[in-house]
Amino acid sequence: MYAWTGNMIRVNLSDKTIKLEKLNNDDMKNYIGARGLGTRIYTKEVDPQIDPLSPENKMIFITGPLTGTLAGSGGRFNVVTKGPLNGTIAASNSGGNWGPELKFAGYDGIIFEGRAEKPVYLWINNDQIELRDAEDLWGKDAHDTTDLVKAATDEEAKVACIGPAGENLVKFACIMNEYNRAAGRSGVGAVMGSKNLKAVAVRGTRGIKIADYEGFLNAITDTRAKLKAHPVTGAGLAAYGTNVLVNILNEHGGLPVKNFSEAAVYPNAEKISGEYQAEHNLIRNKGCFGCPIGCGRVSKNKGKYKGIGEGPEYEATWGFGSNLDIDDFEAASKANFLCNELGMDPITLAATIACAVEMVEKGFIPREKADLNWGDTDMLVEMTRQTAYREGFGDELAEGSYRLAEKYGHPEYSMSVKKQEMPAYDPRGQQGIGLEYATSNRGGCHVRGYMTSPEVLGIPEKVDPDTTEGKPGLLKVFQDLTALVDSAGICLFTTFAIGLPEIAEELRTATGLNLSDEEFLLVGERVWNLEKVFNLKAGLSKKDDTLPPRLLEEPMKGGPHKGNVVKLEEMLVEYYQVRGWDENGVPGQAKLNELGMTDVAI
Amino acid sequence: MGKKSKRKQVLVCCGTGCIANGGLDVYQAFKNNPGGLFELASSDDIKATGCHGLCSSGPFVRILPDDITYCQVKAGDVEEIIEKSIKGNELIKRLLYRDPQSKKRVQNLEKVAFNSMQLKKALRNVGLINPESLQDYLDRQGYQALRKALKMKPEAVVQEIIDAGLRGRGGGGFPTGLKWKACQATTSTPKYIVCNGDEGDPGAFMDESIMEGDPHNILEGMLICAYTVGAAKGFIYVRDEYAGSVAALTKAISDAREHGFMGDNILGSGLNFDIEIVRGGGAFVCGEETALLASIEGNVGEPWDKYVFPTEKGLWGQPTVINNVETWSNVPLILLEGAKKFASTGTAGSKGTKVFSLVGKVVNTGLVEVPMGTSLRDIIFTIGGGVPGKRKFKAVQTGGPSGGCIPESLLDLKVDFDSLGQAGSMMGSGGMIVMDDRTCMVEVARYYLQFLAGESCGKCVPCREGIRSMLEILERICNGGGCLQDLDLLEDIGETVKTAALCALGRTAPNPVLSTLKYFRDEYLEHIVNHRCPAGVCKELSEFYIDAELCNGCGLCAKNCPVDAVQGEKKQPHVIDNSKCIKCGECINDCQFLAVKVR
Amino acid sequence: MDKILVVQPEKCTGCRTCELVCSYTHTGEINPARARISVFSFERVGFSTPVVCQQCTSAACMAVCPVGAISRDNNGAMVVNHDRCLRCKMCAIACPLGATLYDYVEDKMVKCDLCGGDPACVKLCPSGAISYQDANAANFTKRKDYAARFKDVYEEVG
Amino acid sequence: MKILIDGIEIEAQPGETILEATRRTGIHIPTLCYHEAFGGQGSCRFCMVEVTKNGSSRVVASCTYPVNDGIEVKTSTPQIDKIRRNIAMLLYKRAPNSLFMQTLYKEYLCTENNLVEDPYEKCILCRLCVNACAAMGASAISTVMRGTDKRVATPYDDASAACIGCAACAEVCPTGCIEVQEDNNIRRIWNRDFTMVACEECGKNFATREQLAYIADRSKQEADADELRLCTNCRRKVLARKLETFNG
Amino acid sequence: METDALITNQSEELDAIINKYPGEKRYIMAIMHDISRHFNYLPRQALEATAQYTGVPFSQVYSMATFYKAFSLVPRGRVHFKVCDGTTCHIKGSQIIIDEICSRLNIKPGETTADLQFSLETVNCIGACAIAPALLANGKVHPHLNAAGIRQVIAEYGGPEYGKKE
Repeated sequence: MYAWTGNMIRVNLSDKTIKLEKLNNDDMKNYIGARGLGTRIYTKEVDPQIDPLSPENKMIFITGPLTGTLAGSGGRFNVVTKGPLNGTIAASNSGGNWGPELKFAGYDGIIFEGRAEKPVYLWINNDQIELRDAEDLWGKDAHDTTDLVKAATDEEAKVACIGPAGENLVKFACIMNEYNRAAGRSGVGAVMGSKNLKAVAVRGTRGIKIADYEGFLNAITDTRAKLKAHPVTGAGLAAYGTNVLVNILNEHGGLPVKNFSEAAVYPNAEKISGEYQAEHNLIRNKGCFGCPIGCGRVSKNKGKYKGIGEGPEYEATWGFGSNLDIDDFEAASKANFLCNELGMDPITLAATIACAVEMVEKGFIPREKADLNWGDTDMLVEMTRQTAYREGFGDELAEGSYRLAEKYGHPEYSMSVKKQEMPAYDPRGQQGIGLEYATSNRGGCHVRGYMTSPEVLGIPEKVDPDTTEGKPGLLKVFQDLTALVDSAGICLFTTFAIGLPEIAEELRTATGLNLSDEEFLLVGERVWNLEKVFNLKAGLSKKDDTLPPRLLEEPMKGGPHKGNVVKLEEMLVEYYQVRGWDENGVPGQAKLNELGMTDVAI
Repeated sequence: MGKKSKRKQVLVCCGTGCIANGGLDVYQAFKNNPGGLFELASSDDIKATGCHGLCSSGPFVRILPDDITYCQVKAGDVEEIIEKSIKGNELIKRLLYRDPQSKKRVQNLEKVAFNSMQLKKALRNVGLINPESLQDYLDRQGYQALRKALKMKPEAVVQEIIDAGLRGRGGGGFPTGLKWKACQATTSTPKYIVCNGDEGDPGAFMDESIMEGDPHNILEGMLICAYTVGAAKGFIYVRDEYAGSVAALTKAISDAREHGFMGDNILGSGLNFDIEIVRGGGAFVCGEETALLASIEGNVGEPWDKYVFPTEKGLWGQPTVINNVETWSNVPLILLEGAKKFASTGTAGSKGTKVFSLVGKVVNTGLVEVPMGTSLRDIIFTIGGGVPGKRKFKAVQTGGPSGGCIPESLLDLKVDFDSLGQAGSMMGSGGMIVMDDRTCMVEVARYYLQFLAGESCGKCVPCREGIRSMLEILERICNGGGCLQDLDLLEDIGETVKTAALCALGRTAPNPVLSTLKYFRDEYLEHIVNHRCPAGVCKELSEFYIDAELCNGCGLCAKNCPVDAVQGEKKQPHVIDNSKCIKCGECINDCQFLAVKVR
Repeated sequence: MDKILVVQPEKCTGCRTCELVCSYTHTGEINPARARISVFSFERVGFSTPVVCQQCTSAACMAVCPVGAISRDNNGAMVVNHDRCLRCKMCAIACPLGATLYDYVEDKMVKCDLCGGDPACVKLCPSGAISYQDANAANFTKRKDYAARFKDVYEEVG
Repeated sequence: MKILIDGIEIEAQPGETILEATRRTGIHIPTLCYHEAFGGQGSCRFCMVEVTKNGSSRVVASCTYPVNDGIEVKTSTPQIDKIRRNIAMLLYKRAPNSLFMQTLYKEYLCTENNLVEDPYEKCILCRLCVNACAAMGASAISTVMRGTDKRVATPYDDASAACIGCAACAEVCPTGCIEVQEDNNIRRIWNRDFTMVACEECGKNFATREQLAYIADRSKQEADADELRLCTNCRRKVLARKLETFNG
Repeated sequence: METDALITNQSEELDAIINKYPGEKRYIMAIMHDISRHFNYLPRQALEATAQYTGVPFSQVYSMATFYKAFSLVPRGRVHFKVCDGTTCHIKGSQIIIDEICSRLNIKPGETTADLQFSLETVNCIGACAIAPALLANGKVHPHLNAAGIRQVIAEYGGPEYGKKE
């Protein structure tokens, strides 16, 4: 077995049994790994109708074949489950060192089932796998938990865990690994919390075998050279992290302000930009496992919100910044540090607070309930804390913007798609990303086919952001390729510099799978369809492939894209066609069979 | 020869065999009574000498110049001897040797068959001189060879040894002169001379007799070599069991030093050489020269591969000439009589004489020295007098534990280095053990393997594990548990040990097995197939009975049976109670009528 | 003149590419536990650095080896002769930098061998934290400093 | 000088053995007691080869036979193969409990026979342990007795004062017959208990006090040097941590 | 086992024996011979002293002491029987002698009776082949033995009471 280990661990938390299983060869070939293979295993085993926080739900931590290898930025793993935030299929992706360590221990993934009676954590030390009592860890934040678990197991162990947010079933709690890396979206941390699983610690000292030694060495050398040479991955991201986008999107007129209610141009953008951070707060760059890009920021706050931490990423900077009309970088940074410690998704948290502020301002939420104002930094920090612990108004924020807005009668103020909050790109400034948000299998999300790349950054080539022409077709390719990248176990950011040929070559040489580039891309399409089928069975339909009315109806108030709305409907029809689905966005059995998914029934 | 004295001299044999039979008591009896010996001016004329050879009839007292030899003398006989044969000229008939062939009493032992076929070269002084007396040695041309050599060029001396065709008497048969020449050719110094006196073969004691009986001869041989190769230091490695040899050599070295034959500037020649005695620790393997060298160095006596000869890298990695006792004792003679004369004796490939210790089931046991090429038959039957009693000759074992058993069909073999090797045996150091039909050849092989199992140094795998395995098989056969496949396995392992073992001990270890398998396979088959030991040795496979037809009821067996298993009335056929019998074989050995048989 | 590996911790992003490529090129598999270079990350303070053999001028590993299995090669690297090595592990215990290691898979002692003069870690290090430089006077001093610094540091703590 | 090995002409240096010369060529001569650190012992006889010089052939141990000009070496002949097979068989019979010998027994196609096997024995007496111990300067073990009784032991089978507990003997042992037990902070080897020194940083036992003394002596470090108080891993880690403080 | 600590004056005797030789490796065997002669065996303390004196590892000295048959690591009996089991003696019945001593004294070759009165050892050849089978009792040769003869020898050295079988 090359690149893969071929082994899965199945842990039943209810009866505390631990079993080893072999991966299915056909599934490995058809779905590769991580997001794809995880979804394949998950959808075979779980009824789409179940309650995500019930013991019937399962969660799969799973790596890809390139995870832990020398492939550029090959350190990713996915957590696949049904997300509690919106009930869609969730495949939450994380970098860091945890995934590779699991591979080094000799496993591609772990399937968790049931629910532990009392808090436990799983300890994997090569062959030795055991569930241990975690009652003393319960209530500890993610950083302290990580320290304590390392001390109790092995200093070299890598720890994935939940913070208080996960324990308290915050709908957008994430799973932290190695302190500051997160499987951030869809609320996978709450699933872990619902299972009384506090942490998973891994220590592995076994190697990963590669099929074609020389070929792989050439492939990764080539990839890494391209990553180094590219202006985004080799220079921009290295110099300013993802925050390099603040000024770019602001200039583009796509940086949402005040819950998407104003022109997507933020006057004080410069103060929350990557350039600002580099000048004032950056300690050093941080790379995930095997990553030549090193977009991670080790950042230091000196003022009121003193402290050292990682981030914020562009999306968090936007969420805690322009979207709340906050131009204090250190405040945004502080909220982000807290998210890391408490284990929450800053995009959903920030968007939920923004939604709440707007609704308070508009009087839909009484001020006595929450005295929220734009630009209030202390409020931000306090709300962040309260949400994780479900204290006060935080308990309502913990349910996410959609449930909050719905509760107060105006779900249209939730800037979410399929109940998951959209990130930092106003679709009225990019028609493609509008379609991307609307069709994403997990709701509002920028990493399910990053249309910003062609529409704003001009990668691989510049397309007009305001036109809808060709967008469905382009998006499909982006979506499929992203699914392949996520399934391979490498970071999506590599695709700024490399494309299908490079990824396919890394996969071929590492695994020995003799597939053409196109066949690998087909893997992505299979994954996309599989996710879609799950969502349909979970009760979602065409009506969920949409955007908040504000984006469809309220023209952009200013900036380069002034007057625009998202012309979703026309794109959607074409998109379904491009996908080979029917007019309701349902893939027929014929389409599935064409993709070789004969054993997946619609 | 030494100066003739009209005074009477008494030579009392104090070789090991004779001492065991009371030789020292006899000697003391003479010494205690010197006043009574009016014709003996000093007690120097009563000599305790080395071995006279015919050990089976010792202790000997030889009176010179009349040359009367008395046999089996007891201390109580001494006074009578003094009275009759020293003071007077009367022979005491009952003490004279009775020739087994002619059944006649003989006065001069040199004339009996045992001695007449012998040619004493290495043993030329043994038994004739007092080993403790340097003067005795000098009287018999002692150190003349050294003086002669010192006047020659070293190369010429070596050439003389080469021309003489002397081959190593320790077993290997390597040409001695070539060994010296190789050492002479090396430039590395210091160089060492070693005498191998670790005579470990059971059943061999010729080196002991030379060391005890003529120690200066060895020293002189080593001195000559030291001169030729340029060595300043020598070692004599002696079995610790040979206390007499150590004493004789120690005295000889000390005397030699005192008289300028050893030490610095020997005989004014500029040669510096001294010898140290190293007592062995009781390890047969130390007879193997590299093991011996290791032992001298203060190590466990394990051999090393001799792909580089000791003449190049020996003791402490320095050039070393190592020869055995008998070889050294031949050296002075070669210088004295010349290479040509020396080489006139022997066969084409083996020159000179060889000393054998002729023992076992033979009438005349003792040391014999015969020209190379003498037939086994002559040695065993003419010199040795054949097998005693009415027993039948079965085999002769030569070469010690690593040698082989030669059957009757090969008795006419002319004994030299090459012929014995071809017969599957070897010269070894010269042990020659005669076996009769009361000897079980399977058990003999087992015995040797058991000996070697304990004596192997244990370093190399073929020897250590091969011997262990072969012994295991042989024990099984002797206990009646053997199978036919065992014979193939024995041969298979034996071949490997023979080719792959590290040293000569190991490589020759299978010889007793392979040679008995070759010549006495029927005995193996008898043990395996019929579960019977024809010789009545293997207890599990033997049952004794008395043939009533042959038994005349003498009662000797019943008397000697240690467990009273033989019963019967006088003059009536006896019977053996097998429930009591411990199968010691005493009855068979006792019975003169061959009435006791093995079923 | 010999070249040596110079580490600049301030440039390290903690990505461990050096560990990966080191294990891959030396063992044929990807396994940081078998790399001869180690990256240590202190996540709480956001610091990471590679630690690797400095090919000391007077090397403890070589001094303690009972069978002379460690020697300096043409590139100035201290290398282990595996056929000669007894695996007594004294070199590992002796190295003050902890840079001589035991490979439990192949059952042998391993250490940085400078890849025979073309260090793979340097080639793939994305941030330039590891460089292979001429052991010119400056670097030479650095190398000594490195060891000396470590020594001092210990005294500080001790 | 030139020598011919299995028909291939190779250059050999005076003073080296056939085995040493052959190892450079990639031609494999199997060995059991050979170790480069100690040179040829000539004891296992597994490395025997056939050497032909001036027309006459003999079987020699390649680990001790010094090359000389013009020799022709065959590393495998029916005779050689038989020797190896029998050695594998004999050693297996001696030490059937070692996986090493079990493997070799099969590899050399040894045929079954009824020789007795000691089910507990693992040692093949290759003596690499004794050589290793001597190389360490301890010489705590040696061969004792001789012949078929020979074995490796400490004097009187007692705990040896000379032993430093380094376990080099066990490491170099091909059959894994030397027991090293580690319980808590005690390492037990050759009937002697060593208290392990724990790393001051992580608390893991990493060496015996005697090993540290050995190192201090050979590397001219202070016996209580700070480095010697930490395990290998923690030395790196502490170094890394300290580099941070230098960094800023 | 042996009683290890030599009493003080024996310790001095030991020093005297060892100091006769230069402190070099090659004299170990000579020293051991002398020690053996003096103490009738090789006491552990003596071996340790020899190792120290010659600068040779104790294990190697011990190795030699166990390799060479001339030495015993345990005290030998008052009467030390060495039965020759050389070839000649063997084919002439030495095994009978050995068996007889074993059963009479209830010891095996290499052993000593519990009261330290008798030791039995077999030796390879004492050079007395002509008078085989033979036995050395404290150095004295007893020739031409058989089963009856050995019983007499045992008795001669005061041994009838030892394990006599009826």
